[in-house]
Amino acid sequence: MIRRVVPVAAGVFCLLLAAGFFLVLRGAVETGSGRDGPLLRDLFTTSSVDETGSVNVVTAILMDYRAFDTLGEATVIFTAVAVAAAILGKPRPTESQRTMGLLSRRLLSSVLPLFLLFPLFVIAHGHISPGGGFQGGVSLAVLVILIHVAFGDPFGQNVVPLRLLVMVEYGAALGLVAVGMLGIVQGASFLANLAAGFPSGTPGSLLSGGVIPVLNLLVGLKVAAGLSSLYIYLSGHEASRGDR
Amino acid sequence: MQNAAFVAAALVFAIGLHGMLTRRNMIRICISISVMESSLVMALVAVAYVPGGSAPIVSDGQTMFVDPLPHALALTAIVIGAGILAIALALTVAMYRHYGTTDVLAVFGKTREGQ
Amino acid sequence: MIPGGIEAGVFLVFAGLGTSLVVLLVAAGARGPAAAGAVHVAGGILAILAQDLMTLLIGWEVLTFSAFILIRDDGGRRHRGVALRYLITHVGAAVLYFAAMVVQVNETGSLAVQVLVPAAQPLMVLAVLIKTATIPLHTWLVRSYPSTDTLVTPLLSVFTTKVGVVTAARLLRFAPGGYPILALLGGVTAVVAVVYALQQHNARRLLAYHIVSQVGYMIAGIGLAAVETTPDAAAVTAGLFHLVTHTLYKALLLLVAAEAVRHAGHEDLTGMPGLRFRRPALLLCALVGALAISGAPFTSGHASKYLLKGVSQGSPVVNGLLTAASVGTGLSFIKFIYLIFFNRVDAAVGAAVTTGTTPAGGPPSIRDRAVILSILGTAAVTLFIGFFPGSVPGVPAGGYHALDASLGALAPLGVSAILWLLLRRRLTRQHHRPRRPRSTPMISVLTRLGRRMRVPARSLQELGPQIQIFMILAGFSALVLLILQVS
Amino acid sequence: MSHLPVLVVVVPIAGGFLISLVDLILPSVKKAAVLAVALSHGCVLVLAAFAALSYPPLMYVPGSWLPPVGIALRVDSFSALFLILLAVGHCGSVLFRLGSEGSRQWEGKTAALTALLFGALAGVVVTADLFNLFVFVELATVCTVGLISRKQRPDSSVAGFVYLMIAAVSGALLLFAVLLIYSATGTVSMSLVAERIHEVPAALHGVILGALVVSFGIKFGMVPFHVWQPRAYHAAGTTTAGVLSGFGMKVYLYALFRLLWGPLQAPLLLPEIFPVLQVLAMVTILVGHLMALLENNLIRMLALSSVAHGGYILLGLAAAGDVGADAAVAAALFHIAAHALMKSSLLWSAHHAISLARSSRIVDHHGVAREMPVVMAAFMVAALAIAGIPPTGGFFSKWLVALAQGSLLPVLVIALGTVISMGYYARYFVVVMAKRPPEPLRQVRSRSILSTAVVVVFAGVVAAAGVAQGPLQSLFVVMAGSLTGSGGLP
Repeated sequence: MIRRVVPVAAGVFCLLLAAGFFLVLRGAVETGSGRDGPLLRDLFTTSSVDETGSVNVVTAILMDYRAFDTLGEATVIFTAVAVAAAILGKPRPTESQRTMGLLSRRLLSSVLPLFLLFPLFVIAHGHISPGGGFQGGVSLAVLVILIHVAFGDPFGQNVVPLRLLVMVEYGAALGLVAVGMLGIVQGASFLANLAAGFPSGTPGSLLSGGVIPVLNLLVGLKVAAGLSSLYIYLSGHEASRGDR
Repeated sequence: MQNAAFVAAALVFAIGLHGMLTRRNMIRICISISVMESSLVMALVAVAYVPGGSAPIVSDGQTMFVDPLPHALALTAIVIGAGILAIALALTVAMYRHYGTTDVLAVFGKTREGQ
Repeated sequence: MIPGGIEAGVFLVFAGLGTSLVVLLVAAGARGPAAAGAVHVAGGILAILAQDLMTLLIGWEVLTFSAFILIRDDGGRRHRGVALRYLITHVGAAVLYFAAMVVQVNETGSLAVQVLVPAAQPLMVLAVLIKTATIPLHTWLVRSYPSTDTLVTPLLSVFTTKVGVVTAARLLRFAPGGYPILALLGGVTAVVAVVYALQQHNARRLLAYHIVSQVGYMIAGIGLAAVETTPDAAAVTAGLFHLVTHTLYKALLLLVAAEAVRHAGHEDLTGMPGLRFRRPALLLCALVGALAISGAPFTSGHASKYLLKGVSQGSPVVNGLLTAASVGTGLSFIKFIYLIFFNRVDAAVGAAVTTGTTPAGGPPSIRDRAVILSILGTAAVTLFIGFFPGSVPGVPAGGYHALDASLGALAPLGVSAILWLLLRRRLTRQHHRPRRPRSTPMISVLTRLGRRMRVPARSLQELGPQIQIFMILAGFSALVLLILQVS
Repeated sequence: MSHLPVLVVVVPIAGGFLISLVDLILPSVKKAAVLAVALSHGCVLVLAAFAALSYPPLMYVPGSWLPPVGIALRVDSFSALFLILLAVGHCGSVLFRLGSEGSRQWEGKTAALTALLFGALAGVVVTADLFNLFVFVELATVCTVGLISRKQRPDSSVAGFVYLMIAAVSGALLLFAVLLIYSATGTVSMSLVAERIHEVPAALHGVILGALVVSFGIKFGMVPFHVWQPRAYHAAGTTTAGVLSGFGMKVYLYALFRLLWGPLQAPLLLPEIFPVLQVLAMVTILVGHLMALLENNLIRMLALSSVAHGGYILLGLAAAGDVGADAAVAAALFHIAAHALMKSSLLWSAHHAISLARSSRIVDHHGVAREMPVVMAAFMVAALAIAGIPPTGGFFSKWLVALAQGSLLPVLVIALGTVISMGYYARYFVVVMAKRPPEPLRQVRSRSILSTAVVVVFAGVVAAAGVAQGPLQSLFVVMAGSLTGSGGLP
């Protein structure tokens, strides 16, 4: 009896909350649209190219206007990996050579270089086209995960050792902070871009936007390394008690 | 258009919350947490919507853009959600190793005895 | 800094008696209790010297915690419970004081020691009633004082309740609607505690009930200060003078009891070996103490009770209650003296109830000498105040030794003597298992409630995370609805 | 010097990265690295706090972008107190861990997570941007989960999972509130929101307020959202629990203060919320104390006492509902500072007792005080202070909170709370001061002077704070003024 009633009651409760969610949100948006005065989105879209050198306004916000948020979220990923490592212990690859079929492996090995190309493109063009460090980094992590899934954990660990991933992650994280400090060294403020005198280049070209491409690259590397090591921690078995 | 997106966000929120409240499998709870957070991301994106606006990548001839800030916030929120999801899954794996089950109530019962 | 008037007398008693009792502890070789006792004395002195409410509260707390250590020091399991209850009771009193202080400061903006504003009075009355062990809040006293070392009890008896009385004298004028409720409570306490005391066979528990009773006298006196027919100063002086005299003779009696217990090796009065004239000096001092507490003429107790009677002329109920209490007190102390000094105990029973320390024998030790010396000194001071009440600062001179006053004091004692002759057998019957006083109702209710709540409280925690999330969301919805309602 | 507001965040975060790196490549110098990070963070925090005290407020814009488009950081004398507390907490916890734990404990991620946690908490304190606040709160959540479940024990995983689920709800509510604020006002900068919030209809304002109160209520353990706390603290162990309860909880309370007075303008626009908060605070005090009284596990008891003390601070906040009620905010600040020191001192001295008795159950602590009198004396001083016995600092903070109340009922609740807390602390005293332990205690491991000194100094400072309460109170009033006086952010 109770087992039947509880989900239904919870469902009704959730739907009520959702209705409230909808009403409140619509009320908030109506309030906002009724408000006159300069809109923040116009501020961004009209001046971001001149101010940051990035054509992609979202990237401009992420990597320049609100780069401090990005540092925070990069730290969240870093911390998540550290916490997963602390909870799960040192991973050990499974003994069993579970791999995909031969055909898939052959196909993958010829397509993999292309797979590598795509994330790098996304990262490098983060400031001029849709995409950026996070998106590219996640794709890059998928690549590593794919290697593990297709060729088995031991092989994957050989190609991309965990230690390397971790080093890349730590290095990229420190690099982020270092780029931020560069702004201070240049006499502007933390994570300053053009204000610190970095060259803006021609907006729309690959080498433009001051430190934005650098930040994109660092964030991409960090996210890629972080997510793929997360996969390894989650998939690997714990070194059994006897080993300790 | 915007209202439809809000309704969708609200429904996804209800689904995630319902899963969080009623599921006993920890992996499903993790998924529910993730679904619930996606509903907020959907709402963020819907808030950014401007009728007739295009993606906020400045190029010639474009003057109407959707609001870029919520997009940036949504990206950040997604990454944070991913971090939290990763930890939740790691904890699930750890508990599965200890108890051999992913039933959250069973795990709770066992820790009560252990205390 | 040093207070004037009768409070100077209180200060002298606190400082003098407290110090000598600590010295006694040192002489007896009880180092740990002596240290805690010194802190205890310091707390009492701090309280009497306090010029603002905050310092007075600090004095209260110092007394509470040092007393906690003194009571707990024995370390037995039962004593731990007693000490714990003592502590909780007194912290309870202190927080009522705290609440009253908050109200007072909110209304007047000043921390000075003065009569509290009416809104703060009820809180402070409750605090003082706990502190002064007024019936039915007296159980902490009768449970804790008899359970300590015999030489620690006199020290404890000097301060805690008396500081409560001093606080009442300074801060309280509580007579809602013209009824002297505080005075009535004091009078009732004086009588009821005496009735309880008559049923006791444990030496120190009997004396503990008499502390409750005598403090009832003081509260009665101070409570009368709120009545319009009585001059404030006279009533407060009477109450505090009784404090001075009582503190001295109660310490004396407790020390006598300590000696008796040392001789008998146990505390059951009905099993005391009957010292008779083997210790004539002790007998004399005990008589001084017993006469003083009964209010016989030419003793200090008579002088203070005379003043109390004077101020209670206006309210016959209080006067009658105090007189009835005097009868009971006299009866009780005839029993006390009789059982310690003149009882012919059945040897077998005496041996059966003998436990604990070995009876005294051999040459007197430093401890014994020190105890004798303190007894003699306290008795001397009691006698001195009895003959020259006017020598205590702030006490009006004259009239104490007049014939009618003496006869008025002797009348209740005569009734006591008659009652003694009638009731002697019942009062001195041997009891092997005296009933222990029950716990304070408040605390037993709390503990019972706690045991009942433990299971649901824990199961709520262990029900699983989802219940908690549901509670959070339900709480959120409720909060939002509430805000929408009120706005 | 002008970069201090950002350095208080960047130094520990970079420090956390560095500690992880050092752990990987050069484990032998890890202790030195941890100590260096903690001390440098402490220095930066204290410098920032003093800079804010002398010429308030200190503004900083990372990337040189002013608030409509960028993120602003802001340190005023109100946040200065919290910066100092974080400095004390970071240095204190690292020194304590250095002294109390063997070298085995220095493997693993605890040190890095602690540094990152303090970075995140500092970020919550300095930020003047709502979304940035969300990011740092989530970072703090992730670090907290790591610290709770790092021990790889089953019950710590369970506690971590529970905390994570509840924190996910809390984070969702916070993000929801930020989303609503952004849609309604078109900005996430606190100062601009404060200017535009009056255009928002009262109902929407109420929802935002409710979401924020519940979100942070979960984090600092407001009843009935506190249920995760005892389990989490018990799993986290005393050292981490001291950090979380002593310093983490305070930062969430700070955020609530900041949001109510800053962007939400609650005292002006929605003063009806304060009586509601007052009731919640009273319930929190009573439930926290009563549950602590029923508890027979030392860490859980102290955790529930933290819940109750969150209630005292909330009571101060609720009393400050009138515009310009600086005295009430100052009282809450006094209690925040005092409780941070008292509770960390209690939990850290409990660490010694627990490692001696090999159990955190109270009944197993028979005779512990006779084995380590100094630590237990510190425990007792801190317990007297936390119960509110004069003349300690804990008493004066409660006294000021009580004075700020407009009615008698909260005062009586405060008073009753003191009795109950004295009850459970006295029960513990009685057990530890007992003569004979029923079973042999563990062979006493050499306790370093360092960890004892941390505990003793904290307890001593709280005890001495009662003597210096006059100047301290005026300092806190100045700090409170910078929160309420200007009506929030400039």
